[in-house]
Amino acid sequence: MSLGPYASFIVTSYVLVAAVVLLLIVWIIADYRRQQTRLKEIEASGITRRSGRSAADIR
Amino acid sequence: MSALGALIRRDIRIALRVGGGALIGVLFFLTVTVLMPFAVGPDLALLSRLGPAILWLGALLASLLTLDRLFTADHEDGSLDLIVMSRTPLELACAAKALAHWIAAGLPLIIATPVLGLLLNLDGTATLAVAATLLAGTPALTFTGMIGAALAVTLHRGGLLLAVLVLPLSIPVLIFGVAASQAAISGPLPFGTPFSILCALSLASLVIGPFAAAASLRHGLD
Amino acid sequence: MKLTETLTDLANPTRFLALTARILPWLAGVTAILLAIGLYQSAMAPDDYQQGATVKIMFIHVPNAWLSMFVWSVMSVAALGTLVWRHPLADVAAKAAAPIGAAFTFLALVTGSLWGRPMWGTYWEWDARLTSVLILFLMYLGLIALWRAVEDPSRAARAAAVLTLVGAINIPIIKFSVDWWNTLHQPASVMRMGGSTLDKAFLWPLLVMAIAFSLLFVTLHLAAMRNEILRRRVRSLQMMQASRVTFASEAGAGSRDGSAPKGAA
Amino acid sequence: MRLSGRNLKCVRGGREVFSGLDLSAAAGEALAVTGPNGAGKTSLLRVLAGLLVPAEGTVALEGGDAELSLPEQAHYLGHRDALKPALSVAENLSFWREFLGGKTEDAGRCLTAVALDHAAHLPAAYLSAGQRRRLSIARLLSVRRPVWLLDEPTSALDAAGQALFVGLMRDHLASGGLIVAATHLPLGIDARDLRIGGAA
Repeated sequence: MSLGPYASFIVTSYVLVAAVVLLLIVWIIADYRRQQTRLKEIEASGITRRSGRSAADIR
Repeated sequence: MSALGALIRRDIRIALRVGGGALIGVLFFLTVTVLMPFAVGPDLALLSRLGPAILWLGALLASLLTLDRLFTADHEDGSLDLIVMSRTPLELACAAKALAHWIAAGLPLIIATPVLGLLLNLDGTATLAVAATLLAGTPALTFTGMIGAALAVTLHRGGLLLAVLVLPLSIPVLIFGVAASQAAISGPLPFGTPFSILCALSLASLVIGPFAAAASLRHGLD
Repeated sequence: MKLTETLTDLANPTRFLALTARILPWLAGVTAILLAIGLYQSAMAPDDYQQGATVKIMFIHVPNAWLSMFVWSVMSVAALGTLVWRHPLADVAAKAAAPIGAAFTFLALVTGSLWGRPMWGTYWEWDARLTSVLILFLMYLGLIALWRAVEDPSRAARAAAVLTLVGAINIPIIKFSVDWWNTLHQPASVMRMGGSTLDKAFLWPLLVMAIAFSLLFVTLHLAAMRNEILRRRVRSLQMMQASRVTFASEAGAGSRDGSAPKGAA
Repeated sequence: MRLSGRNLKCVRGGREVFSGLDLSAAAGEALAVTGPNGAGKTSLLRVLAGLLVPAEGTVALEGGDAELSLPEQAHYLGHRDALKPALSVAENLSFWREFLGGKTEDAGRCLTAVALDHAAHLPAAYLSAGQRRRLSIARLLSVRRPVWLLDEPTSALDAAGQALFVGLMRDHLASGGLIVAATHLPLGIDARDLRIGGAA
């Protein structure tokens, strides 16, 4: 597979797309972890949901 | 010193939190710049000639409009009373607030400049020149704009009045900012002359701004 | 009481969370496989006789451009859900979609300008299509700014929903005006992206990539919605925590007096 | 230490609020400024805090720190709470603690004293009016200042909060502090009455 004279443009665009998508994924996972730890902290301080179930429980 | 550090940290933190306006300034800058080609046409040669002027006008308006709440927010919730009463000289507190505002709202404008330069067909040197002049010139805009923001507290009015008061004061900065960028792109003047005048304007406003703002705040409280 | 209302509202999202937890791994897996197939096919695709190898940028540019519009329509449906049916998940969906949509729109812009560079000689040309995408990008950023400007999510949701719908109506008008503005200034088209007839050799990889990216969006969107629901749960629990502090202090105020820091330090 | 005001006259918006007002308070003493609405209670406190310039007369603090002016040795608790809703309770308090400077108390203990320690990490936006007032009171505790200028300090507080605040004021007076409070409710501590605008 030869990419011709404009190989750098093609590679750059693919790399950029990969980078931005990875960034999105990392951001979403980090956000998820942050919310989970916050919920656990609140629960540890004795506040529970009315249903009596764990706030961090998502199942 | 730690008092000023605390003030700067607090203001930056508020600007970056939910409800803070740090990034709205950049968005405004972006939008104004993108609007220009629709008015003058998509001719790239023309755009690259007008580029520095468009970017400077956009940055000027963006940094002015975000200044609106610099003191009003603190006045409304009573923080300003305590700042005036404190052992920190009011002039230094004003300077700290302006510095925090510049870091949160002025620096992002400079970071966005290369992207906008691309849209306006500016080449590398031209973009660099505009970014350098903005880096030297936006502190002057913030520190002179601060005077207007302090007057807005006194007069219980903000928004457009602030713009009308401050825009004439920022004309010198605009002249030398655009002149320096043009000099770097096409000449015939050397870049250094207008650029050093721009730096001098910034330094002067660093001194005048806090004193004028503090004076108008002291008299404006009731 | 307002608090109980908030908590009953969570009942429905709770079922959503359970469902999400079950299907997210599968969705992620299918997305990864489809992306791998799509990438392989685009690598193997032949060069275009006019554009040469740069045609490969099309395989990622077009899916992103498609998503930039698709995400806005998803948000418009969600906005209707917020305004008309007041569905509790609707504003969660709208809020979670905005940053993802902005990211895809950004990618459409960047890949478009990288694709255009060999043709135009500059990274940016005020080409009608790219300009419309740029305006769409600005609208996404404005929407995100709106969400960030208001602390109470249910209040922000109404405003954002109205803005989204106005945007949806305005996008065709903007598109039309930009086309008109562009032809007024540049009678001869600079380039025609993709061309009208697409070779089958390009069609298949493009289709697979488009489906893979759409699935990627669905996966990310569901995960982001889950985050948003948890964020709101944190918020309502924190408010509960704040109000409980007062009750606790009423019971213990008498004893707390003694524990105050003695003035003489 | 003695806070004194002599022949004070205050004019606001072209209207004379009060004139010929004398006041004095010694260390360990509380002064309750009372009077009908519009009599100038808030204006008097703002004159003492240096936020308003009196049209006539002088304000002086004898026996305090000679290097510092009266406002720099005073806490002002106004109608507005000087809190930022975007910051957490602890961030709000520690900002004022660092910014006001001087002798400081541990921020955590001050929050405990006003029964807000459980809310330390919550955004201030979630607090009720009474809780916001408690947080402002924590500011008075976090930095040592001899003079407290309080404007309707108990207005938003519930019974428990008022009892708590009375205890804190007693502690402050016992440690040689001085309080000037504008109020239309009984303060709950032994205070000398200063009635202004009483003729109306």
